[in-house]
Amino acid sequence: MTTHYLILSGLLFAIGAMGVLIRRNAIVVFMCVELMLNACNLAFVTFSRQVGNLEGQIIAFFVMVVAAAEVVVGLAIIVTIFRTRRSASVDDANLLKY
Amino acid sequence: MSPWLPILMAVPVLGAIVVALLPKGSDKLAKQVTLLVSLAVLVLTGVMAAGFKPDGDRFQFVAEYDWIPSFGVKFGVGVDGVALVLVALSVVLVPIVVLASWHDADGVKTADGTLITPKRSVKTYFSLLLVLETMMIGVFAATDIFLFYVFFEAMLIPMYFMIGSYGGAQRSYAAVKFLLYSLFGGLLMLVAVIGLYVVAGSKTFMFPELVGAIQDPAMQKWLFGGFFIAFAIKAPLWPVHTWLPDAAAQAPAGAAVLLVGVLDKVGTFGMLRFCLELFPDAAKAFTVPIVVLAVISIIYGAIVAIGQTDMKRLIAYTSISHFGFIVMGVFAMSSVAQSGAALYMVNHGFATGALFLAAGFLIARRGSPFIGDYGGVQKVAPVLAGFFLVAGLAGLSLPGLSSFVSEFMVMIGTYSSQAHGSGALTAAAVVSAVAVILAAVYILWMVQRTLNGPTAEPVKPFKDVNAREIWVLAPLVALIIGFGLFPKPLLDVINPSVQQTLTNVGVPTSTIAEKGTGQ
Amino acid sequence: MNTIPAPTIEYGTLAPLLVVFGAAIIGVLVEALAPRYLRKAIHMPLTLLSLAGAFALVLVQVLRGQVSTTASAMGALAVDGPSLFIWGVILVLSFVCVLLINDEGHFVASAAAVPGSADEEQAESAGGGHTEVYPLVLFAVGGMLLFPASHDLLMMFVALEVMSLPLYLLCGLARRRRLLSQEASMKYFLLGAFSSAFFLYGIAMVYGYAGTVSLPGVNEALARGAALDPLLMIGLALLGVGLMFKIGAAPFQAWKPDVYQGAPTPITALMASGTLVAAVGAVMRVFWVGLGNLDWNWRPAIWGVAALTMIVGSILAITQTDIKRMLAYSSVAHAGFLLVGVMATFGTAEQNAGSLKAVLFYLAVYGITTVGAFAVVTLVRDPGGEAGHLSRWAGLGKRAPMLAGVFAFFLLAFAGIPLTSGFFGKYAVFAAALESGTQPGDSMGGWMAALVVVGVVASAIAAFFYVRVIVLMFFSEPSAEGPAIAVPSMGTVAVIAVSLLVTVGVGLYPESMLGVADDAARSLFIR
Amino acid sequence: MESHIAEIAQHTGGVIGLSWLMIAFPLVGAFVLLVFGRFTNRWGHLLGVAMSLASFAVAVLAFFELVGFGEEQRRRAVHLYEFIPGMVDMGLLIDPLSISFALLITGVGSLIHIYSIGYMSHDEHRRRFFAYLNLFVAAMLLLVLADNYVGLFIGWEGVGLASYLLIGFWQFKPSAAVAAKKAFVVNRVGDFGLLVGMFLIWTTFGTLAFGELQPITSENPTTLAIGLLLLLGACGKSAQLPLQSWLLDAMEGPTPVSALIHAATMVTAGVYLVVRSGAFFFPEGSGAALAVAIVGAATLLAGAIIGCAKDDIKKGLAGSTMSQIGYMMLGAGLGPAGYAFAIGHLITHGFFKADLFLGAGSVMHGMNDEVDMRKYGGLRKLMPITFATFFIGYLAIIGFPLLSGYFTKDGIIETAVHHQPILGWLAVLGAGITGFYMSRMVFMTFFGQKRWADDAHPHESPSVMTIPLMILSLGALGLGAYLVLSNRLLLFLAPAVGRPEELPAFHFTSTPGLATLALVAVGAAFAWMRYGRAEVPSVQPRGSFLTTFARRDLYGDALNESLFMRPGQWLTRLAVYFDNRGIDGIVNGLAAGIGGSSGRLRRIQTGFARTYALSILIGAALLTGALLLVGNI
Repeated sequence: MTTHYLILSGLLFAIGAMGVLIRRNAIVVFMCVELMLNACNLAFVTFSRQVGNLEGQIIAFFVMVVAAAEVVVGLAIIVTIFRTRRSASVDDANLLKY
Repeated sequence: MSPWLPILMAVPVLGAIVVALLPKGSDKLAKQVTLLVSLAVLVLTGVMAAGFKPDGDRFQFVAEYDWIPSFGVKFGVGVDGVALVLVALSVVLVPIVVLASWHDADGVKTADGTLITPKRSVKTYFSLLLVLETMMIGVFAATDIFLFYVFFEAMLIPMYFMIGSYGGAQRSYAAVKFLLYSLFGGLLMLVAVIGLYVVAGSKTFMFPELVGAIQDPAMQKWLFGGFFIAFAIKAPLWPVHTWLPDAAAQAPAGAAVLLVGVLDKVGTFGMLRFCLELFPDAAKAFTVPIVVLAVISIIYGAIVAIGQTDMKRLIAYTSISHFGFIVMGVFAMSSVAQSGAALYMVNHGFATGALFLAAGFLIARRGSPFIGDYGGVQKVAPVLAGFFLVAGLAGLSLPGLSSFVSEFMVMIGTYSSQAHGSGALTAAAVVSAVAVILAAVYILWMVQRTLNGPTAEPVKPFKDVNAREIWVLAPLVALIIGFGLFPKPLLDVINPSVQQTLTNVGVPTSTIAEKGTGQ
Repeated sequence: MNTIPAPTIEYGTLAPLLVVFGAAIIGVLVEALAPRYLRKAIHMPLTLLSLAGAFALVLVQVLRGQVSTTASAMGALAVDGPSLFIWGVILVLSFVCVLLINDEGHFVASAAAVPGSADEEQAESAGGGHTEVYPLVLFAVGGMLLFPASHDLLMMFVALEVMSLPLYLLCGLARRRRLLSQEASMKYFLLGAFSSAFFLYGIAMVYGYAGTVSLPGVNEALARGAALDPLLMIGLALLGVGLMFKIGAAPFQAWKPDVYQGAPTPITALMASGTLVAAVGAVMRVFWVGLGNLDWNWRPAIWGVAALTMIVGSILAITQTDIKRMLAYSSVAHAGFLLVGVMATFGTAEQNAGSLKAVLFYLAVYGITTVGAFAVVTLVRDPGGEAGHLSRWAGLGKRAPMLAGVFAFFLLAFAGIPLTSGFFGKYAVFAAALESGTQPGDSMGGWMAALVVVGVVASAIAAFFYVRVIVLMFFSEPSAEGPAIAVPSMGTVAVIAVSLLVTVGVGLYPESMLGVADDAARSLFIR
Repeated sequence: MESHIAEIAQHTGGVIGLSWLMIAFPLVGAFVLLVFGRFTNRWGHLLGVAMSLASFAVAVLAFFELVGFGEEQRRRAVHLYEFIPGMVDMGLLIDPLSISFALLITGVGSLIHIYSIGYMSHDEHRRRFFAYLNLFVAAMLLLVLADNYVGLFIGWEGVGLASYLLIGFWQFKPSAAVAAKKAFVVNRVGDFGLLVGMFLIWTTFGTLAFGELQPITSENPTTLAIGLLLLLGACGKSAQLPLQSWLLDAMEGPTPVSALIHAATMVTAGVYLVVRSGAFFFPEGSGAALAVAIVGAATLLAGAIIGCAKDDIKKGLAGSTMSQIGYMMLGAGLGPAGYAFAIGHLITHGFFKADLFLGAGSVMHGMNDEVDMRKYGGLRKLMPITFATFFIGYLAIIGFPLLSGYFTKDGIIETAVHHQPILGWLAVLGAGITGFYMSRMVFMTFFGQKRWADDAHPHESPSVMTIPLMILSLGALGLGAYLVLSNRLLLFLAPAVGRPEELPAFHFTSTPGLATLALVAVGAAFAWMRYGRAEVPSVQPRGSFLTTFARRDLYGDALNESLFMRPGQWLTRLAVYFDNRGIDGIVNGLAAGIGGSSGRLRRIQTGFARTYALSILIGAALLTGALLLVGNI
């Protein structure tokens, strides 16, 4: 029953999105984004099963690679900003506004 | 294909480039070059106009070049009678304005030596002026509606800089207001221009080919609205007039002349040519509301003018009143009124030009635009006072001066118009005639407080006009009196194209005189 | 035993891409191997040459008339006329942006060093700046090329990331105002990642509906599928979120002002021009190619987005006090105008080509004007960096009349005043929109007209803030100690000159550019 | 064939063909004097006089040429040029009516020009004065000679302008500037009527040329409306009720101006208009004609009453002018029977009133420009010529038998009593009042004790001033008899204005005539008692309510002020306020509103990345919702 997987995927995606909105720590926020990506992966794999071709599964691999690249870039940025501000809270970075 | 109009348009812009490229410190040369170029354009226009055949084709000196084939846009120029006289008005005013503005960018000092405006870039001012001249010629000469639109909007920019950089204390407010008001109207017109192109489906913007292209009455009304609002703002018609007093009051006198004398005419010119001919059914349907607005403008502008304390604002409000007459004449659907309106456009340019410039000379001496700061100028500067008075009298349409003929034709044409029954238009003409009284009040009230009475202390050191100022005002006064007594040359040129317009609108025009039915 | 068929790669067609990516990889190697003092000397010509070369390769394809009519690289990429046009535009834009980047002083010496620390001083004194900027830019440009040319959604996602990731980093590399720069970087990154997750989830949904991620495949599935699956609708919406985020349409515009303000100005220029061009290209491809059979469903939604974007961008820009932030909002408004063009779809290919031409033309002229405007911004400086605050621009017209004049001209072009390129851009999309609205039986007719009117009102409001800057520059008295006007490098001069020439030239005679756009659009997107 | 108006014949040759020179001469004079300015200071006044005389010469020659034509040929049109193509051809109409006016204008005008040489000799702007006088003559001639309403109107406004310039000639006096403006503005109210009248004429008849309009015999609502509108115009120019208020203030101008413009010529333009339009819009017995007569009767009384209370000699004469023009209007409202008398009175009045005004000017000239009659007294011995000429004028105006005024005024009164008895008897009453106030003026000025200040040295004026006075008084003496007896003027004018069905015969002993004489005698006697025999206080006494009423010009100004000026000022203020705060307020408010919403909206951009993420999420939700919604429709 692929529906269950889809629901799980949706839940994961929603949890990730809520995490982005709620959490302050940049690392955690970033992890939540990764969670959303993984929710996508789950959906791809499920759909792949449902529609009966392998594309979805292949996409999942691509996504993983992209996610890894994103981690590299993301962590670099977060680390730099942490070094300057001594804080990893996304809310602290709000000089740019209005 | 006639090269005249492209040449006329090219000369000033080339002149502008030359002026802009002159080396630093050659201010005087810049002025001389500008004057020379503008005079050359005047002469060229004169030669061209001499070849105009009033009974010939509607559009003459036609030139058409492909410009943007992808959009179906042509560089199409040509003039009919109305356009020709307006082009002539523009090229006559430019050299006069050049002379009048001779020292405007140098830093203006009053008679007692206080600096009113600081020194600014002379070259920029005069090259803007020449660029503006090209655009003024272009906007009247364009037979391609897209080209018309391009000039219609692009004209705003040099004027914007002339007001904003060279104007009075509130100049940036006035300049921005002017620009945004006009731009807003222009953009609505852009939508209508596109709509016209799309709905007509003829893949061209050439005006003659678009006449009668839109048949659907509802669509006509929408498109008419787009054009009309733009022109009403430009003209300006009550209630979208409030930019004009600010802009005219803050602009240097020369720029104010071009603004009120020429740029605003584009609005009424556009109504006459585009609103009427492209959307005749809508124009007829909206005649009464528009004439009502025009009458409100006439009376309201006059009343508000009476209450002004600033000379230039006062003149601006009188223009609002006069534009009301022009709009009324355009929409009265009678050839007398329409000829009168077209003639009014020219005459108003001369009359208001003279008034603005004379006021400008006064202001340059005193450093204040406020009427209350003057008094008794007649005593110390009688010639200047005389010019001011004559210009004022032209402003109140004194018979014998040019504006009278046009105002008379507009009113009598409106009164006798057979369109819409005659009731509404007749009433409009009668109400508008009240303006002859109000005009006397606002002009003479200003004259009384500035020229007459005991000479005010700050006015005493005034010098009378110098040669340059005479050369500015005398030609205008000569034109005002000349066309006041002998308007035929203008009317002969205007009448055929007005007939054509009315034919396209579908108003029967047996003769210029719809002879009365008798009683 | 199944054999995997060897993929066919049309190297000739893909050559521009390959050149850019190849140069980027060489750039990385240079970073790794070349001594510090040599790096810039190698990077600069390498980058410029590769971009110029790629552009030449695009030209060759076009001039030889070899524009491919089928998808390349096993259906992953569509190097069709519009793609080539967009590529050409992006390559030119990035070339001039690189000239700006090349100017001294925009980039931090060591991004990792804490501002004001000994590390930073040391890095400063070592000189050279961050030379990895060049390969990063090349990667980003590669992504930009890939993005609008993607023929399937997976490719598009990958392209999106390839384009975005280097930009996230580049945003954080400003030499002055490091905190702002880093903040911009982080915000861009987090929000970009967030939105690309949406995009990806959208892809998943569409895949679930259509069983394929190939754009024509999706379209065919739409034609077949009778019932409108909620799955599809959600997928569509989420795809839209990702794309709208990239072009900065409301309500997904929030990142734009912050990022544009914080990023080093040459990078802002690149984002405002190249990224926007690429993203709009991708939007067109997704909506026209992938969802062409569903236009009755997405057009109302995009109508709302477009209207909101134009209004929000214009209104919010009015009260901005920072020049870059103002230009960011202006960019939001322009994204809205572009969406008006995106909505102008028709029944017939010929008419669609007209709309496509309009959008392509708009992209080209807007992009180049934008780069020019930002180039001017880089020249007006305070001791602490660029003089961002508008009050510092007061009286610039007296201090530096040429510069202020040029900038004023760019602003007028943004405002769409006739006789500038911007006017024709705006005209083109509005005309396309109105035309699409008058198709027989098109119930969007009145709506399209209304959208154009909204656009016109927004233009009028937008004109206000462009004009406000002109007022400041020309009609205000200069403050006592105004900003210094940096002596521009040859590169910057070239950038400004090229932008000005194009803006003026196209403003006077748009036909040449329109002709190119027309040729490009005529072949339409490969379906 | 009721009206007997002759057809107009085209005319090209002869002096009449050159009659445009009449207008051109003074116009050139004005042009030269104004344009060449200071260079003409030394001889400018001579040029002015010469131009006026040249014009007079042309008028005389044209007159004789016209008389040479048979009666039915005496309307000659001279086409000049096409003015408004298809609508108005500018041309001159030389007929008995217009040539009479032309002779009066150029004749009296020339005398006044000559007089002014002396009167203005000390004024540094004498040259400009002559320029304006010439301008006036040119405009006035255009007014009366034009063959269409538009030409008439141009002249009409031209004289208004000249009047404006001349009233305000001493513009450095605020009172003069105000008076000039007032005159112009009040006249414009009349012009409004004339303009709308022209609209109606054009719309109804399709022409504005006198020659193309057809005489009517019976009135219809349209012609009544036209008539009333033209009457409004006439009231403005001729200072008739209710537009009379400007004339008294107009005395701020130099005295020759008052004589020429505000007595002899310009103010009679209204009469000319009515008579000229008479056949078309004021047929005998019509409502329009009755309105004219009523206005005339009312004004003749009002003017006379005002004249009684004025101590300013010029204002007294101005009141008298109003009153006398009232008589002319009354005559003009009586149809062809009255026209000849109206015009006759107009001509004789031109002479004797000019005589009186110039006499007053001569007095003022000798009295340091003092105008208050209470500061005069006993001047007859010091200024014998002035006194003599003034006295002749006085006798003429009160209708002393056999002098000019006697014939012409009596003609009007008798015709009026015959046609409109009530109005006629009012005119008789007016004559009595005239007898009083004119006698009062003469007694206060020339009789009694001297009351002038010590620094005044009354002396006779130079001959350049007195000779015109003498010539004018000759006209005041005999012109009336010449014109009226044996209906000379009536028959002369007939081709232009038509003739009554029966020719009037002049009776020296008719009832109204005798009544008039009696009343005049009573008035004069009363004046003798109050001002001749009794001591005249040199300070104005308080006077009764009636005196105040008359001194305040019958509260005309107060009425205008409270009815028009103050509400007008309020309206203006209101409109300015509305424009600045209302319309511009909306515009600026809109701008401020957009700016304000921008200021508030930008607060949404909090700078927190998580808020931005929220906005993305909300956007995603909205987009999804929208698509699902659309998908389900």
